[in-house]
Amino acid sequence: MIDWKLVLEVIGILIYATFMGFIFMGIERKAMARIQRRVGPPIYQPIIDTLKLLGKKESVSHGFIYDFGPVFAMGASIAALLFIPIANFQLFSSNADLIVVAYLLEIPMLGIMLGAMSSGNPYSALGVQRGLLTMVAMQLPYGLALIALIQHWGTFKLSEIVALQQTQGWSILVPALFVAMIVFDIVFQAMLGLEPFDIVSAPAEISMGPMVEYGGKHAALLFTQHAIQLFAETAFFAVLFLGGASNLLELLIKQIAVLFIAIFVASIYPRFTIDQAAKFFWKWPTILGIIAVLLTV
Amino acid sequence: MTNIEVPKELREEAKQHDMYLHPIDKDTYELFFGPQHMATENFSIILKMDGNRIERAIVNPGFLHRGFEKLAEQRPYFTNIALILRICVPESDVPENIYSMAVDEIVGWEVPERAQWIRTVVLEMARMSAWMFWIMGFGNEIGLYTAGQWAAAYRERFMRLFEELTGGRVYHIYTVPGGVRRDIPGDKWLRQLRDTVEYLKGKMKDFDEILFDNYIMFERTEGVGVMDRKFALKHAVTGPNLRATGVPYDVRKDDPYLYYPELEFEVPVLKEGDSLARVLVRRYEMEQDLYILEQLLDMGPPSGPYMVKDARLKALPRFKPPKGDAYAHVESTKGDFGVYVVSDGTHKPYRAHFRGPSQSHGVTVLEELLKGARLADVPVILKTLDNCPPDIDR
Amino acid sequence: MINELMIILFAPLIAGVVAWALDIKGIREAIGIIGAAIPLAYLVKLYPTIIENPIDYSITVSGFTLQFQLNTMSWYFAAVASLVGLAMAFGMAVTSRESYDWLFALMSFTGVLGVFLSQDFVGFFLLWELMTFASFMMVLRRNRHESLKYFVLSVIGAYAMLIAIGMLYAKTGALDFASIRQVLYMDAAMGTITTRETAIIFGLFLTAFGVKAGAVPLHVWAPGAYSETDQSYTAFFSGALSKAGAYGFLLLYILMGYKLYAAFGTFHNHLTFAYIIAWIGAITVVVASFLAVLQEDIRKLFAYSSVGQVGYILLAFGLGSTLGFAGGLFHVLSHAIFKGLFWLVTAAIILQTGKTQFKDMGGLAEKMPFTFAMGLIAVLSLAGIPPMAGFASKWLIYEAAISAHMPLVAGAIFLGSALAFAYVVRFLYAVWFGQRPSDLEDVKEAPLPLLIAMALLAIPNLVFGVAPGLVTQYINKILGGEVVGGDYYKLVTPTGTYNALLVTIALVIGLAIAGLVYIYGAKTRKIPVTNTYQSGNPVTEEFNLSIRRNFYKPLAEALEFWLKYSWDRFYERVAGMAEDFADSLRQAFYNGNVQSYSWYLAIVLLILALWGVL
Amino acid sequence: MSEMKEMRNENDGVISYELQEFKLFEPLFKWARKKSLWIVAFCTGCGGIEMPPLATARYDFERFGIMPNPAPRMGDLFLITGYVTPKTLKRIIITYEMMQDPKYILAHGSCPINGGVYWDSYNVVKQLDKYIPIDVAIAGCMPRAEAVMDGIMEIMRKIEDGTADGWKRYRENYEYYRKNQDELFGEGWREKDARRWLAWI
Amino acid sequence: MDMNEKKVEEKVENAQPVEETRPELPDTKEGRLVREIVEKAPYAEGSVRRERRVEFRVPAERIHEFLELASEKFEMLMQISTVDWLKEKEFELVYQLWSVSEGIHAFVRTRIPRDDAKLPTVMDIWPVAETYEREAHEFFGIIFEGNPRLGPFILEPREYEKHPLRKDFNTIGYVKVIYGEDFDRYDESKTNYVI
Repeated sequence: MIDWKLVLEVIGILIYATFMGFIFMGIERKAMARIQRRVGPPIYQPIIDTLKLLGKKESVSHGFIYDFGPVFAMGASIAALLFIPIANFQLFSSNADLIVVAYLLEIPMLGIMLGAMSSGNPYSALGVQRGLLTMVAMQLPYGLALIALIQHWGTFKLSEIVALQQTQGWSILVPALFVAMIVFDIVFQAMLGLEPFDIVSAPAEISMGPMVEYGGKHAALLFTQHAIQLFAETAFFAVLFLGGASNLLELLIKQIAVLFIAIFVASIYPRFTIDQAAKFFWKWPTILGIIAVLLTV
Repeated sequence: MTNIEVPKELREEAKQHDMYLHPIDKDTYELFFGPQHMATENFSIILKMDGNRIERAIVNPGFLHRGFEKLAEQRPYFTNIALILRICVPESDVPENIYSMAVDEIVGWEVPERAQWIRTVVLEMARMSAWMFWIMGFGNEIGLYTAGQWAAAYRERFMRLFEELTGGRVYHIYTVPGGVRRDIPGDKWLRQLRDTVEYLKGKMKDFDEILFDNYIMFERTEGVGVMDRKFALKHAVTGPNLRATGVPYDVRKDDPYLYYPELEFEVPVLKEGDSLARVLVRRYEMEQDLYILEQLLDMGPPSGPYMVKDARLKALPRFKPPKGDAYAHVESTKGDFGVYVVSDGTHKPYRAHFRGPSQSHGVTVLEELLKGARLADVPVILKTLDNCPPDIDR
Repeated sequence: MINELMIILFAPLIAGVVAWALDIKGIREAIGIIGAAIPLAYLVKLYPTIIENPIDYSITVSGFTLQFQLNTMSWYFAAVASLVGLAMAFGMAVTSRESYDWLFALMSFTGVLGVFLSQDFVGFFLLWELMTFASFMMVLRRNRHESLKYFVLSVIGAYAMLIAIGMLYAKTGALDFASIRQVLYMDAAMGTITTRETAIIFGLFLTAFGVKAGAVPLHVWAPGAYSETDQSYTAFFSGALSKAGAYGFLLLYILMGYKLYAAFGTFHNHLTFAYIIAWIGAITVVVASFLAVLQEDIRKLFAYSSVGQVGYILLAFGLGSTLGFAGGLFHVLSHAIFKGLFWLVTAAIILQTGKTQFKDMGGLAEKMPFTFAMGLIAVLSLAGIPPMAGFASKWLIYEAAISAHMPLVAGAIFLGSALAFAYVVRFLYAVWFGQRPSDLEDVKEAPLPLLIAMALLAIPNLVFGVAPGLVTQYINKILGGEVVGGDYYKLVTPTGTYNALLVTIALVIGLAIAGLVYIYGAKTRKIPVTNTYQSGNPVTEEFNLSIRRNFYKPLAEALEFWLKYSWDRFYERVAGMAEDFADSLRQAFYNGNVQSYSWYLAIVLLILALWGVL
Repeated sequence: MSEMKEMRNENDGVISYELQEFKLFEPLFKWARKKSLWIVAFCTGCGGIEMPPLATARYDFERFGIMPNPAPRMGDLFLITGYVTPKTLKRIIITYEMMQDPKYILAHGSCPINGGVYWDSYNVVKQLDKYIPIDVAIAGCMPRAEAVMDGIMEIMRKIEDGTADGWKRYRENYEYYRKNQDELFGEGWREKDARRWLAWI
Repeated sequence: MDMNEKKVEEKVENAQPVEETRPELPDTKEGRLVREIVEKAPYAEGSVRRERRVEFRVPAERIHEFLELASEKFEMLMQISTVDWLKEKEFELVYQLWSVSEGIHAFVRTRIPRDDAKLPTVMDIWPVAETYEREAHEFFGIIFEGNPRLGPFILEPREYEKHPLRKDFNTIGYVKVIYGEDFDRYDESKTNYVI
């Protein structure tokens, strides 16, 4: 009855994704450090950080939701990962399509927000406000980019999108989808919480925003969640625009390429304020998105 | 004008500390901004917020108060140098210099040419390293860490030069009344300084590309924290902040000291008065400072002693200047930095009163500019005013 | 023998009248609940029957024959309405203080059921008006101004409908749906009714149903009316009454679809008239959601949210594809259950705290844990978190919109759903979390009937979320075809799949893994809000540490330009102008001078005479 | 006033909680703690000026996993950068108590040790160790960046052999520290200090 | 802050008679400026110290009037320095003015008795004076009438009440009381402090 092969695949991919996600975080820090002409931390540093946070001997809480938030966020990230076709491992991806995955990738945000809000700290609340407004702002261009993609390939299923790309060439080779890719890439900065859209954490303004109250194991959970999310999002990008991958190595190369673009953009731009970000998202990315969408109707 | 009228009874009660005041005004909330915060140094602002807009800001300084002025009254004149330079950490040469200049004036010393030249070089180097520090602070606060990291690394070049010249990285204890403590290490040092200046000149282009021409930097600063000329004068705004409102006031030009009368340089002035203007004025000043350093190096150090010849300098702890008082000020990167020294003829100053530029920038001006600003503007305003909390606290 | 349909239809009304007449505390509540439960019970009982064939019933009243039919579609709508109605009755058992409320609430229940069951325009219109009247009376009790707004717009809608019905009757000579449909179908080919007349009829119906559904720009009554009534009743008002408008749009398709297609043709491969409906829906979604985000009153927030969610339904119907209908119909259900739940939660909050403004609330999660849990379910469902009913329906609408090649409309859904995220989180933050004002220290959990009502609506949210196939398979029956495939847990459309059970399992797996990590960590201890990061400063509870007002001020600033324009203000200006005009008319003409009246008469006669001559 | 009392109790009981003992993975966590010291971003004195060089190209402490972080809950290492005034010390204590065990304090410069140049100042705390436990102190004014690095290395070494036990000392001798704090600031200083602002906002 | 409430008692005998003999003013821009101002304000006593430094002595009760007049020429108030002349039992307040247009620094000196240190605020002329006055109030206990924010500013309430920059404030003694005695620094003979 139980499909043991699938179970093994799920466990394997989860471990791989978590590990690689941490490595991606390490790459991010290392690459930033190199751009800043520093040596930078070892590439496995995020793993150490997470272990240390988990190894804190005390822990504080503001009630059930505060504990539930990070757990929920990480759970949703794992769930989202299971529905993305990771290279030749399809996992559950035939059971849910792009819209479901896009939604599942947004839930962790809600989890973090829930927990952050329940602490009652004004800095967290400001972070929540900014996080949600960033989401509101980016959702329109994000949606348009996805719509353009779906319209072009005529299917919602990620596995089919990958298959079509492997026969007909990558999405970015299609002019309209290239435009969509640019839009998606701008939105991607916001999804990863990097400059110029790291408005949510903004250390100099609101001291990490939603993360400010988290410590110890809660923060460890959120770091793990971030790692999985990072892996899932880069994989999502690769699947949507870079033709997916036939094996993990190919996927890894594509993911790292995506990551590097994000890092390069992040290291040369300062941060927007939240209203500027909203106005920005509703201007150029939206116009580009509409162009992409109209080109693919 | 900040007009925070709190009913007297309420203040009395607050002083008694045993009242129960429930937040009556639920429209706003309180945000404690600093001191344990990345944007402020050890400095606190209490913000009364409405959404993301600031309705009222109350500055709470004093975290760095060490009673310098009291301590200076308890120490001999020359020992004080080692103390008062700690007022302004990023530019520790400025307090040394003004204090020495004031004492020079009280005693009536004519500082030797060479010492003046060295003092000018040191001040300009301090300015340049403070600019690098400012770029770092500003970059970090608007989220552009790369520029900040680069700038902090370039600052290290000056730190190394300072170390060679004075023996200290941050606190130099170098300029003393009557001259400087040591001579220049040698021509090699001058060559290194010239190399550094050349190097930084090339690097200014990098900063232009990444920071000063950055579209988002413009977005963040344009129209934020605007003050006009009249406001600036009434609030004793000095330095680049004043020049950004259209007043070409620079102590180096208007009240020249040391070697500055012999130097050619421009005073950049913009008239918008917003954060962007303040940023750009600073940008132009960096160029001017490099140019000044270049000129100084071209002139070369004048020959002669680096310290006045005076019998009183034999026994420094018992050094007694005549009765009198003097006010000396220099142009620091943050503005007009002054000191008022009163001597009653004993070996300790009777009073040394420092005037840091942030005393005006960091309290009334900040409170005014923050009214109606967004929370995200707070670090921008703080950093474009170049607020330095120890100036206020001392 | 009394037909089941009549029992379904009139049981609430009779119960309401009895409750009103008896007016004994305790008994009137019991009667009301029983009256509200009867329709649901009968509908459940009749379910096997109507699957096979519809039940018809007709009565003749003074020459008019009123026809009622319980077919698959009306059963669906009626069942949704009855479910919310029952929850409403439970809720009203504690929130309502007077028998007046019972009378009109149950009267409007009857009206709604009647609208869904009617098969001719006489009954439809009468019961529509009954529903409007009863709900108007509910609002009138609380707030005169808002009720007036509602009344004026309803009257406009009613007149529009009356004229449209009249025109249809004039053209087709029939009032029952079946014959109208037949005639219009024939007429589509012949074209005796001109395009202009069709357009007028269409426009009038659009106005009539748009008012009830609260489509932009006719939504202005909704925020006021939804918030200025008993909140338990609003669960029904927004959950079921607004569906009457949506039902009306569906009726347009059934009756006039082919004719409209013939008259207007297509626009970029879309039915033109449907395209209009879709865009009305899309605009409603975006505008109402933006406004909901910026509200400071809990009732206003959900009122605008209701408007926006009904916009989704219109949008789905406007797509014109069967998938769109499926999505819209599913959303009728899910909106009814999650928004009904929201309003009941609101009712509980308002009942227990007596506050409606967000700035007066906070930190209630500890005081009302069950209500909070219910509120959380509603939030998850509305925000479209899989696996909740709200997600399944939204997912269908997404699929439909994108595969119908209406990209900009689909973009509106994306924006709308992000906005929905934003406003529900605002609700969560302001009401449940943060600092608790000291006057809310002794708030208690909501009373039992209200909790039952909430549970009644919360369970379907979960059940239909995990097993959306239950609904879609029934919708397939309504639409007469395999529109949405799959089984109970899995939805399959031609282009996409959504396996709710698997998503649930994946989430559970994820939560389990995260939970294990959590449990491995150090034991937590609870700390108060004063022991949080305040930049190192000591604080006490006396400080206000929650953002109570203007939470989304940055958004308001980004939208500054658009927020200058308001339909509400526009109407008020129009009303003011009308008033001024009327005033000047009164002053000019009705000046009390008999001589001038005779002059008017003479002029009118002259004009009539000339008209006759020319 | 009930919540007032609650709060006071909470602050009093700031150390009366259970500590988690990780049996199996303790060595791993110990290693991780050593390799990942996050500094609470609190520039308490003039030593803060040496933080940027430490974080940037010249010294780059991120090589060792050290990173400034504004959130005290995530912090491990509290760098007391220089002299401490009573006004700052209040904030230091609040922030320190907010950090989660295990946590370490590195006192930077002469001033926290004995007052340094400010030994006769009325507003500088003379011996910080009386108020909060210090793990490693670096002498000098201003200590060079290398000295700070050395101090951090010392902390790492102490974490490894388990002698960086300031947080344990704080728990065990809480009465002593509390007494000293109250002597310096007066009883109930948290509320008093907080309420100073009530009239102004 | 409660000192605000104290009534101001103007003491007529404190008003110093206007000096008859004035030192000669040089014919430089500084001299011309001083002459111009002194002509308008005969109660003040002006002199030129050196290039770009001028000095005025003004009786305390007319200080506001004088500064209002001076603010036309001197746009900026750089600082209000207070010197505590313990022997004379007086506070000397030095208003440091700077004229941007002329490039001249002016000391405006006034003296007030230590035991009744009150002055009108100049916030209405230079809003920035608020800070300076708060500071002077905090460290010396001078009351500036009309400044609403006098009170603990930089210091904590305990030190604020002591006004630590007054000459009669014993720092070492205070430090010993507050922070304990074990920090003392004596030289070998235990007689002198080592600084």
